[in-house]
Amino acid sequence: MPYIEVLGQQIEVDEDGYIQDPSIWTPEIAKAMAPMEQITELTDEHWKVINYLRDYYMKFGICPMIRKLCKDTGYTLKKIYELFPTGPAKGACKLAGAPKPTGCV
Amino acid sequence: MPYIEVLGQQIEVDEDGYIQDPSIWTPEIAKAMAPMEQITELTDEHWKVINYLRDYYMKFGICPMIRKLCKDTGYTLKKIYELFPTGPAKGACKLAGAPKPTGCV
Amino acid sequence: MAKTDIGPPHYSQMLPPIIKENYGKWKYHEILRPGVLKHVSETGAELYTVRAGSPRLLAIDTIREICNLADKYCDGYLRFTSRYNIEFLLTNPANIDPLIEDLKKLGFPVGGTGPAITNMVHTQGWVHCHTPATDASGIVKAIMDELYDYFVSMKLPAKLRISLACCLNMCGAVHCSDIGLVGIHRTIPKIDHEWVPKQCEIPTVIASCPTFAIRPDPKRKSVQINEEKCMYCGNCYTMCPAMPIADPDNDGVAIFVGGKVSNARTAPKFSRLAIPWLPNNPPRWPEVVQAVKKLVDVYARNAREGERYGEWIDRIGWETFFKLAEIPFTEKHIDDFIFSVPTFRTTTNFRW
Amino acid sequence: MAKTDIGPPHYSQMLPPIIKENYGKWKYHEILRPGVLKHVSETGAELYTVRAGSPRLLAIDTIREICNLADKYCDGYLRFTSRYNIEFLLTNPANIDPLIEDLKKLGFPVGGTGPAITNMVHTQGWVHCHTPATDASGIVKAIMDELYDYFVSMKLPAKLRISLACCLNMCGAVHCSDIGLVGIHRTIPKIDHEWVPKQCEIPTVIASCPTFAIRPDPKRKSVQINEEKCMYCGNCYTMCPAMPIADPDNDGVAIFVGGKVSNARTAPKFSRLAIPWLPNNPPRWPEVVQAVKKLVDVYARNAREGERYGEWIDRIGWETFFKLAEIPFTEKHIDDFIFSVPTFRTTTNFRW
Amino acid sequence: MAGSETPLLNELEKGPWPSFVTEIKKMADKKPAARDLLGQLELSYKEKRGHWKHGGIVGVTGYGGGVIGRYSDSPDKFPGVAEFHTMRINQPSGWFYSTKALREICDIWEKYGSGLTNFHGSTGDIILLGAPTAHLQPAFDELSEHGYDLGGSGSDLRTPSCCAGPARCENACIDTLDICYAITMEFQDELHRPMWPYKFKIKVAGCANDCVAAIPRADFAIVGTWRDTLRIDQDGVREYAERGFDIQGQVVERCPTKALSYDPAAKQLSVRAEDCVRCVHCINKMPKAIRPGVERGATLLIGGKATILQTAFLSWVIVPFMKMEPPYTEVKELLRKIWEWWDEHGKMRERVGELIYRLGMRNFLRAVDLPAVPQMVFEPRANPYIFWWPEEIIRK
Amino acid sequence: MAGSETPLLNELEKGPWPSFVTEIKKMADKKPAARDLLGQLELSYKEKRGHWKHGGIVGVTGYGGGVIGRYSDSPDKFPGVAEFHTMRINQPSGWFYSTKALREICDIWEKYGSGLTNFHGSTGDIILLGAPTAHLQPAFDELSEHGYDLGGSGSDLRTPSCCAGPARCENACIDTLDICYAITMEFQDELHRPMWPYKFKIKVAGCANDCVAAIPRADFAIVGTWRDTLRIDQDGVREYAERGFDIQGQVVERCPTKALSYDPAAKQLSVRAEDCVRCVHCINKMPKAIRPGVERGATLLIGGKATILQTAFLSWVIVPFMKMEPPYTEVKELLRKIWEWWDEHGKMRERVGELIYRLGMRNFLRAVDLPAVPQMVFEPRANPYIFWWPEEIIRK
Ligand code: SRM
Ligand code: SRM
Ligand code: SRM
Ligand code: SRM
Ligand code: SF4
Ligand code: SF4
Ligand code: SF4
Ligand code: SF4
Ligand code: SF4
Ligand code: SF4
Ligand code: SF4
Ligand code: SF4
Repeated sequence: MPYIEVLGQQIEVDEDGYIQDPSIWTPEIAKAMAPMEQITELTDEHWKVINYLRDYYMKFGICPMIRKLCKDTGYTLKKIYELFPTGPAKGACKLAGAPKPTGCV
Repeated sequence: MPYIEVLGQQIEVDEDGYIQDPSIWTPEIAKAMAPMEQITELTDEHWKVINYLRDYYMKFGICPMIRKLCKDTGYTLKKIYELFPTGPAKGACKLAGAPKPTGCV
Repeated sequence: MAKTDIGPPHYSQMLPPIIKENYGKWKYHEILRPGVLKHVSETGAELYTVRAGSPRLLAIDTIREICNLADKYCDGYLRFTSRYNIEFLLTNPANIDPLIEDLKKLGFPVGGTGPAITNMVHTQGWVHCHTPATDASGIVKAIMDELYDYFVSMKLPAKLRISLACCLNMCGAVHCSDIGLVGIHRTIPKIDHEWVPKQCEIPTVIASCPTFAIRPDPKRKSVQINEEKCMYCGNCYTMCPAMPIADPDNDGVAIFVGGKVSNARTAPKFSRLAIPWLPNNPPRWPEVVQAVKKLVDVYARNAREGERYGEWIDRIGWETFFKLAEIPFTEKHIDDFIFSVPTFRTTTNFRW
Repeated sequence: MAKTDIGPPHYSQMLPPIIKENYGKWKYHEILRPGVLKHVSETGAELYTVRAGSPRLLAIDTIREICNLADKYCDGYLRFTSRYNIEFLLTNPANIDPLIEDLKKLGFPVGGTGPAITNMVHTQGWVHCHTPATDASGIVKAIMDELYDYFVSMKLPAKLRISLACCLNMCGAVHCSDIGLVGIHRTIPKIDHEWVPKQCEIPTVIASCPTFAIRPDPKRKSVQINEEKCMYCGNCYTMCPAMPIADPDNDGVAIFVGGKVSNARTAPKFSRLAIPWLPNNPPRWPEVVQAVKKLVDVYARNAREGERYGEWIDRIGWETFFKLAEIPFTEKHIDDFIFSVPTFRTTTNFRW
Repeated sequence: MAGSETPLLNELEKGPWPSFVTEIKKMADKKPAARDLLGQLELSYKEKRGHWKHGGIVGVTGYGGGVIGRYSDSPDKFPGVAEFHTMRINQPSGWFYSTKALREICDIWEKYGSGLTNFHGSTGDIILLGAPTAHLQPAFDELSEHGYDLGGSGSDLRTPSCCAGPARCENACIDTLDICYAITMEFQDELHRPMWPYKFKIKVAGCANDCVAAIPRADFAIVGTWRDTLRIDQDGVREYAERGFDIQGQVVERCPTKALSYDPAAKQLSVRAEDCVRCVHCINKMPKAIRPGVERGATLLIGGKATILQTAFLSWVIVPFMKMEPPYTEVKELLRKIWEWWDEHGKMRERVGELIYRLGMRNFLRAVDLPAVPQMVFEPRANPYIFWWPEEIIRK
Repeated sequence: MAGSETPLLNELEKGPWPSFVTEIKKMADKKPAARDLLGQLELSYKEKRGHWKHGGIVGVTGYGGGVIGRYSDSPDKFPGVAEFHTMRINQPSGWFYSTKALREICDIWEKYGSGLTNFHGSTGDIILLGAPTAHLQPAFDELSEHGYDLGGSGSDLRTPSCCAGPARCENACIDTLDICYAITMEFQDELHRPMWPYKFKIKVAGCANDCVAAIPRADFAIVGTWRDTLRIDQDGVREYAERGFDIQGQVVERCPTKALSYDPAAKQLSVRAEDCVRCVHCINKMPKAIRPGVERGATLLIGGKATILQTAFLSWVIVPFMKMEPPYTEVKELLRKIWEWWDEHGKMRERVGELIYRLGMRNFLRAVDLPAVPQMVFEPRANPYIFWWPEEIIRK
């Protein structure tokens, strides 16, 4: 199994780099993942998106649809891609520690 | 509004003799209604049906379907008509203080 | 106490001798003229039927008058049809004309056979029912007056069956009529939150809504209606007296066309929406009567011999029907209930 | 970094001069022989097309060989069809025979035009997808070998289009094919309760079930399946890796018939179930191949000229089809999903 | 009652069609119920709304159905219709009557009711319109004495009905009157004592013309048909031809399956038996020349109903052909199986057709022991959502 | 790779139809990915099940779709396909290619991928089968340099496709290639950055033959047609007649609306324009004699999709006729309105057709500003479940 190193701990991830167990997520994990998703530094804007996604996932057990994400964060999709160049599903959801998106590819 | 007399109290009923407010039902009301439904005396068998209906109504907010009534009380429909000559809807439900059956006539 | 479960009288008590003798032996029939049938048996026996229109709602005194005629001309036997008409059963053809004369005196028209309009199947309306969105007998009377001529003649392309139901319960089973009229509501039920908990079984009420528009209102031990989902069917009212739906200004009549019952040639068909709403305008519902008249006329003018209403529309297409009938097509004509999808046009094959 | 959002190359770069000159001016076409079309322009120009069958899965080396031929005979232009065939575009009719010769050498059959069987639309199967209930390319190869003769000739009553999808996602869109094959499962998903909570969005999984067979299992933070309601579509697996559904012994192929895409004459039609299940029997799926062969043959023998598969069945009725095709009719053929009701026969009009 | 009090209704006495207003007025002098019905109806016409209260549960001893309770919402204004219940009387098969029988009913209704009736209700019953609660039992007692019984209402078997059939029609392939009677008698208990999820209607039509609307209006439709070939009498054909009837245009070309062919020179008509779907169109058009075959029986269909809840259903073929001979054991047993399954699985107010839709035809067929045949469908399923029985699965 | 290692697959090299196994083998010597694909596939053939893991989220910078991630479930046994992602490349309109273009693609795929392709995927893309994660971005960079771009995947606009149309077909009533290109270019953002409830497919067919299966397979189908009368060239008719072609039997009698009539004596064909539904059957059969009319445009249909979730839908007519002229502003705006409504109301994984089914055509039409016309339906509603807008209600 692949893994990432976070504060000296090895966290299991799948081939695509998603953590295997969403419940163990910490902000540190997001930080450790950022470079893989072509993010040099996690700004407040990043955290706004990550925290929003995380909260939403914890509350509803699912990730929000993109339109909702944009509406609720106030960011355009363009902006999201600026923040997360690999996109909301691959970039943002991964950092927020949600399960890997399925279906519809 | 028509009414029936129970222990000196006047209980409001509709034209068909159903109590207007099912929540005020007492066994005395059933007793008072029995003669109107051609029942001379409420036996244990009667009470088994009445109590069953009453409990069911209180629990689920509806009256059970006839098949259920028969299955759960162990009485055949014939037996029910012997106990309540005016039938389960007109006789038994009325005595159990359930709302007047609707629809399907 | 009375005997129970004896069932109806055995039919054999009700059959005239000629029918008993030729039961199951009929060979063919002819329509001698509007309202007069002749059935010929393998035995050679001939039975004549005179069919008279009836308002269905009959006073016992009228029934006795009818019986008098049956005694006089039919050895005391008669029948009613599945569309409420009265059929006198004669063995002597010489009695046909005198019978028709007598019927005329009593005000009963003779007709309804062959390519004609026969009696309207209909329901109780304001005369006896608790859920109507319109009356039944009144509109029927007004329409049959207008279409009288089509009853006593046989000049339509084919049979044309009109039915009416006064609410969405559709007791008249208008759903397969050449022209079907249905009383409809257009406003949502008014919930009486005091009485709902007392008079109604909440789970039953919720389950009664075809569109899942009703949800519980636990605070009030009552229910709520999602306005956007309610299509005013009144089924919740059927289950719950505390949710009346009638609204004199907005109740009215929807008209459907093109249904049929018989399997002759084509399978039975549902009638389909032509006119979504016309107002209740008693006593004679002029808007409804005129609309029906127009629907009959456009068919009479355009259909080919032998073509039922729906078969005619099948041939020309609904596009053309709406044009010919001069009825505006609206989003209301497009189904939006469970089986909507199969009605959507999935082809570029259509007429302009 | 690469430029994004540039879109595909403009089509004009890909068109041979004769097409550019006659773009939108084609007047009519003829099929000269199986696989060879001639299009004539208003300008008088003539374009010849040679259509060659392709396995769709192509090695780049093969594509280069194809390019060589196109360079040699077609001034460096060619196209692919919506059913994966390769079309060589020629201006000089003298090149047709040599091209076909060369194609033969490379193993490419020429045909697929007119009243023939053309290439099978199909999907990934075990070659690349994660949800298949059967393979795609393998069955297609086996079937096309068997039906080869119908590809290189034009002797069927009409076009016959066969498609295959390896699971219920139906990427091949077989739902409107003359003969459609679909990989199906027959057992319910096996839930891995350890991984469901971690890998899957429970509400999404529940919503993914067409028959509402999935309910939450709050204790295990997982889900449960109501066995009686599950019809093995695999959609929950698409949404949730922890619910694998594949079962080598029970997965297999269902065959549907009578669909069509074109609006010619009749509206597009769905294909309908003929054979509920045949086993996966790689490498050559003999049961499936024989079944398809038989389905083609019974059509070839019985349909009238110009009649598509579904049009033929419309004429003779499904009753007769099942008889002629010698396929047992079972309760599985009767729809039981949302739009089942309109498929139930509501008339006594049927054949014995 | 003076016409001046019902100006709106009076409008409905005009025109050539017989008037229900006139009928009500006929009884108004003798019967306060009729008089007050007129008054209340006039009010409805004025206000454009009904004036009956919701519901009403009344009946006779030993029965759970057969009477429709009805109360005026303005009993003070219209005391004659304060209680105005309807009795449904089971009609004789085919709506045939002797005048004697009709007069008996009139006399009883004169005594206990409003004197107003419907001949008939749209399920087929004789409708006796309007009696007070106290009169129901005595009216029933007297009806019963004269050999009449109540029809169905509520969640029970509704009064079966049938077309004129062999009594007056050459098309009849089954004895509609006898079947209707036999079924009615067999299931008296089911008819009088509601015990099911909802109503269940049976109608019997002698042929595909379906003159009782069985397919659209009955949960269980019995429709006469034949298994062999229709019979053509070429002399009859010649007669139509010579009369100038357009056999080719009106018959041959309208045959839904193009099963007929006509040779105008020989004036001969022939049929390809395997293509005839017994729609009876040709028989309708040329009754003197064409007749049903001789091996007769019925097609059975299930599920017909009006629009509430899940839109209207037409009945669906479940038995393409069943012989219909007394005592009709096979069809009776089938009905029992159907009811058993429906009663066991049906939700409250779920018609049998809706239950089949919900649980799938396959479960229904298995429960009632019927084989699946292509005649049951217009077309097989288009979706791949195929269920498998556990025993069909390969287990290793 | 020695054939002896893949005995099952080798069976699929027999027979006359070109073999995909041969294709894979062709690359097996050069490409470990191809070699291990063969090995894993052989295993699948043995075990009768796939050997790919579920899912895979990979891609290129700036895009949310276009690459299908795929991992072997036995990477140890088959390291060459441990990562075996598919790139979807947007094909040129109508699948026309210069050999130059094709060779470029081959070269790039030789460099970065398995050397295996699909020409084409069933949505229409060029499918480049199998590359490791690390090669995706460089492959994309190089493709982009040569003028290629990724197609759609995920909840986005999928790669639009179209038939040969005016480039190679006399039936084309619209410029399918140009429309397809224009729409693809206009909506690059929607194509590359998934943002909707689910996928959305567009296909463009030049006429009713629908050679790209737009109606069954696209959420939005654009199908060419005409508004005036089809054009008959009587010389052409004569030619067919003289060749012995059965005009009456094969054409006139098969016209769905019986709009044609043929005079065999004069060898003249005529059409009743108001009855022609433009099914193009007669044109197909007699292309030399019959042609579409001249007032051309498209019929637009919505909602087509495969069977998941609510069974397959064929697309439904929403605009009977729209002129189709560059820059196709009207259709682009309509698309935007549709997406806006769908995106606002759609549930996760709800195709636009399913949403219309759920919320009703009336809400859809109102939202996208289209008038209801009878062309939208085969037949009007049969149920009386009619909704009213608040403004239609009489309030007193
Ligand atoms: C008396 C009655 C049966 C009964 O038991 O009461 C009856 C009697 C006959 N019907 Fe009927 N039908 C009767 C209701 C029906 C109904 C039911 C309904 O309308 O609700 C139908 C189905 C209507 C529909 O399809 O919508 C019906 C569809 C037919 C047909 C098929 C017509 C068609 O082509 O679709 C025929 C055949 C014909 O007339 O050519 C037919 C033929 C006949 C024949 C000719 C049968 C015969 O040989 O005796 C009878 C006289 C027909 C006439 O009126 O011209 N009968 N017939 C019913 C008279 C109703 C009335 O008062 O007008
Ligand atoms: C090349 C191609 C379009 C493309 O852009 O790639 C194409 C090209 C032509 N089609 Fe097509 N059709 C093509 C896929 C289709 C499809 C789509 C499919 O099969 O998935 C259909 C719908 C099929 C269906 O209905 O199920 C299709 C239904 C037709 C029809 C209608 C046939 C019918 O009667 O139902 C015609 C008319 C005809 O052949 O008479 C037609 C006619 C034609 C003509 C004659 C049009 C013309 O004048 O050029 C072309 C040659 C026909 C031939 O092969 O005999 N084309 N055609 C496709 C070739 C596929 C292949 O490789 O075999
Ligand atoms: C009297 C009659 C109409 C008439 O004037 O002829 C009638 C009258 C009523 N029907 Fe009916 N139905 C009558 C035949 C029908 C028919 C036609 C038929 O049987 O052929 C239908 C359509 C077929 C069907 O059963 O689906 C019919 C479908 C309904 C329904 C809707 C049932 C459904 O599943 O869609 C209801 C609603 C209910 O049961 O709650 C209903 C309910 C009612 C109620 C009891 C009103 C209610 O909401 O409780 C009506 C009582 C009216 C009254 O005060 O007298 N009635 N009802 C008919 C019975 C007379 C008789 O026994 O002969
Ligand atoms: C590659 C392709 C099949 C092929 O071999 O050609 C394909 C492959 C997949 N499709 Fe598809 N679909 C492909 C065309 C289709 C089509 C046909 C079409 O577009 O004309 C359909 C039917 C039409 C439709 O969209 O409804 C189709 C309906 C589906 C569905 C069901 C969608 C539905 O609403 O019913 C899914 C399931 C999903 O989205 O989760 C799906 C999902 C998939 C996935 C992504 C598997 C999944 O569960 O996530 C497959 C990836 C296979 C792989 O590993 O490469 N694919 N898919 C086609 C795309 C190639 C291309 O871009 O050109
Ligand atoms: S149609 Fe409605 S209003 Fe009329 S009688 Fe039936 S239930 Fe009553
Ligand atoms: S009227 Fe009908 S749709 Fe409206 S809430 Fe009541 S049951 Fe539902
Ligand atoms: S049909 Fe199913 S298994 Fe085949 S490619 Fe599509 S999603 Fe994959
Ligand atoms: S396989 Fe399909 S039907 Fe079965 S539980 Fe999963 S989603 Fe539901
Ligand atoms: S249904 Fe048939 S048998 Fe019965 S009356 Fe009508 S035509 Fe005669
Ligand atoms: S009964 Fe109907 S199907 Fe049979 S031959 Fe006569 S018209 Fe044709
Ligand atoms: S759809 Fe029409 S225009 Fe396009 S290729 Fe086919 S026949 Fe030609
Ligand atoms: S295009 Fe079709 S509908 Fe029009 S005339 Fe030709 S065959 Fe008939």
